[in-house]
Amino acid sequence: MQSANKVSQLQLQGASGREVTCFRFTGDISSASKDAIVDTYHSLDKTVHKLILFDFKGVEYLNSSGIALVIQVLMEASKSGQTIAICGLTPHFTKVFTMVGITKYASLYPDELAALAAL
Amino acid sequence: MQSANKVSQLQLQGASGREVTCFRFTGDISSASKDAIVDTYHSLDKTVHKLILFDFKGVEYLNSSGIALVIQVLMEASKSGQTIAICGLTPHFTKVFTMVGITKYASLYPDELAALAAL
Amino acid sequence: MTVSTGSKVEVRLPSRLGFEKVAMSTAAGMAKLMGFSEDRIEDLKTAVAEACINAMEHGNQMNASIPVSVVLSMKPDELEVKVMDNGVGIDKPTPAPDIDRKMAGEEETRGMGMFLIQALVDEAEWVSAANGTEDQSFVRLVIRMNKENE
Amino acid sequence: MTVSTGSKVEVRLPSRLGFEKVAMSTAAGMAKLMGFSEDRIEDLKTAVAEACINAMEHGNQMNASIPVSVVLSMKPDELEVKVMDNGVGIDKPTPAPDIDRKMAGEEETRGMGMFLIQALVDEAEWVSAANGTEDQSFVRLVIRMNKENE
Ligand SMILES: Nc1ncnc2c1ncn2[C@@H]1O[C@H](COP(=O)(O)OP(=O)(O)O)[C@@H](O)[C@H]1O
Ligand SMILES: Nc1ncnc2c1ncn2[C@@H]1O[C@H](COP(=O)(O)OP(=O)(O)O)[C@@H](O)[C@H]1O
Repeated sequence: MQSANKVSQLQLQGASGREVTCFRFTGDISSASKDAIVDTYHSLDKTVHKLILFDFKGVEYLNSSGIALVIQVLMEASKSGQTIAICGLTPHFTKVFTMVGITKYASLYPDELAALAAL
Repeated sequence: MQSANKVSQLQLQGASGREVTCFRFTGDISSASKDAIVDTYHSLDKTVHKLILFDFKGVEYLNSSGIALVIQVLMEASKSGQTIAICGLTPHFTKVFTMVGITKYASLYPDELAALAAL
Repeated sequence: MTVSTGSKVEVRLPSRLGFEKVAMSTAAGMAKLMGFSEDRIEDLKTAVAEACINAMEHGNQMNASIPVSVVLSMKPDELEVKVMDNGVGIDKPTPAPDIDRKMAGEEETRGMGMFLIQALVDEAEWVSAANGTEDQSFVRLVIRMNKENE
Repeated sequence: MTVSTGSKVEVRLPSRLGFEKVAMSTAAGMAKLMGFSEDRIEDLKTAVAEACINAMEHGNQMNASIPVSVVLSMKPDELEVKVMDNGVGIDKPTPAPDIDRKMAGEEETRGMGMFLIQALVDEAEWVSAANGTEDQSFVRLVIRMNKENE
């Protein structure tokens, strides 16, 4: 009863000229999203994809189990010297991500354009 | 527990040059909306206001008791030679108004602009 | 009961106008969980609201302390909704509303709830407690997946 | 019971992940009926979802046939929500999540539900059936009108 995620991956370029690997998520981000979040991240070559943007604009429902998966990726990315940025959160989930402290380890941007302008 | 209506009245002009008295409704249109629908209509001078537009764009909830009040106004208006037009219904309520046959006695338009262009 | 309890949601509301909107939200949430389209969900919401209002008004006589119970059962490819009240149910079938008669003042302007329910869902059935086999009177609605309005 | 039954809604869900979204819809519908702002409703939805997931997982051990019961009581200027399960309740208070410890792998990445509930509502209280005075374990949440997040 948890809706499946569709994830699309695209290569973008930040204002600094750096390559940004962007994942656009849809559906629910919950305990059932290990494939979408963690496996998708694992599918990347860590030596190539150094800057990763998670876009949650298409996500309708997000819970703490889903946020735990995001933290797991942040943890692994930090170990491999990758940077994760996050965009597309509603004001409510921007508050929630801030409350749990994710903003210490990932920058939040309103949308992809704002993220690319800063990256 | 039924939310109160706010109704604003404005004088507009149709493409034909005729005066159109427009009522914009907000809140719920239900059995509690007699004031909003029927009393508002009664407040008009029947000899002056010949063309009336009900705009339901700001309405979040509409039920059959509310539709009954609209039919009551249609009935009275038809007796006094007034024309009622309706706009701002969602596709769902456009279907519902059509199902109950209101379209035989009032034209439905997507929004105020479309209504004014036709009136 | 043929439905597994693992796919049933029940919501109980006071018989107080306005609370039908809470049942609409619950029904919409359930239909969304099942993957119904937005327009089918709108149909369901209106049908559930009208059924709850009837249960409050005609079934429970607007006694706020008598609850209206709405049982939503998720089945393969369909959602069944039972709206139950403590009244005796419907005595005789109500004629479909006739807009011309309403406009001519020959018929009450109200009286469109049951018609809308039937028009908006795929199945609608009224069962009366007065007939003796059921504890409560209820209307049973069904909406099906991949099926447009009949 | 101090709340009149005329302002209480109860919804029962199977202990099956995903159904917490139905409770979110019901709670949102009730809060909207009371006139809560959109952002307060978002806070409530997340708190109710987390409470339902905990009730399903830790309380009812994911046994789909055991329902989670959510009772929403409309009071003057506040909405109280009790989320009940058949478990023994919470044995010891859980420490607030520490993102640095999580990032260092010293703490599980999960374990943020109770923290979020407390952070998002105006009151949150966990009552255990194990203590003997209650039939069921529950968490009791309160959100108040005209009151921003604490
Ligand atoms: N739950 C119910 N219990 C008893 N009678 C009902 C119930 N629902 C509908 N009815 C009967 O059917 C009639 C038609 O209902 P409806 O079409 O919804 O119109 P309205 O409620 O506006 O009269 C009602 O007036 C009532 O006599
Ligand atoms: N309804 C409940 N019944 C029993 N224990 C609970 C309940 N809710 C929470 N707990 C306990 O509190 C702990 C923390 O819960 P929470 O902060 O939501 O994180 P998580 O559920 O991810 O572990 C749970 O691991 C569990 O031991």
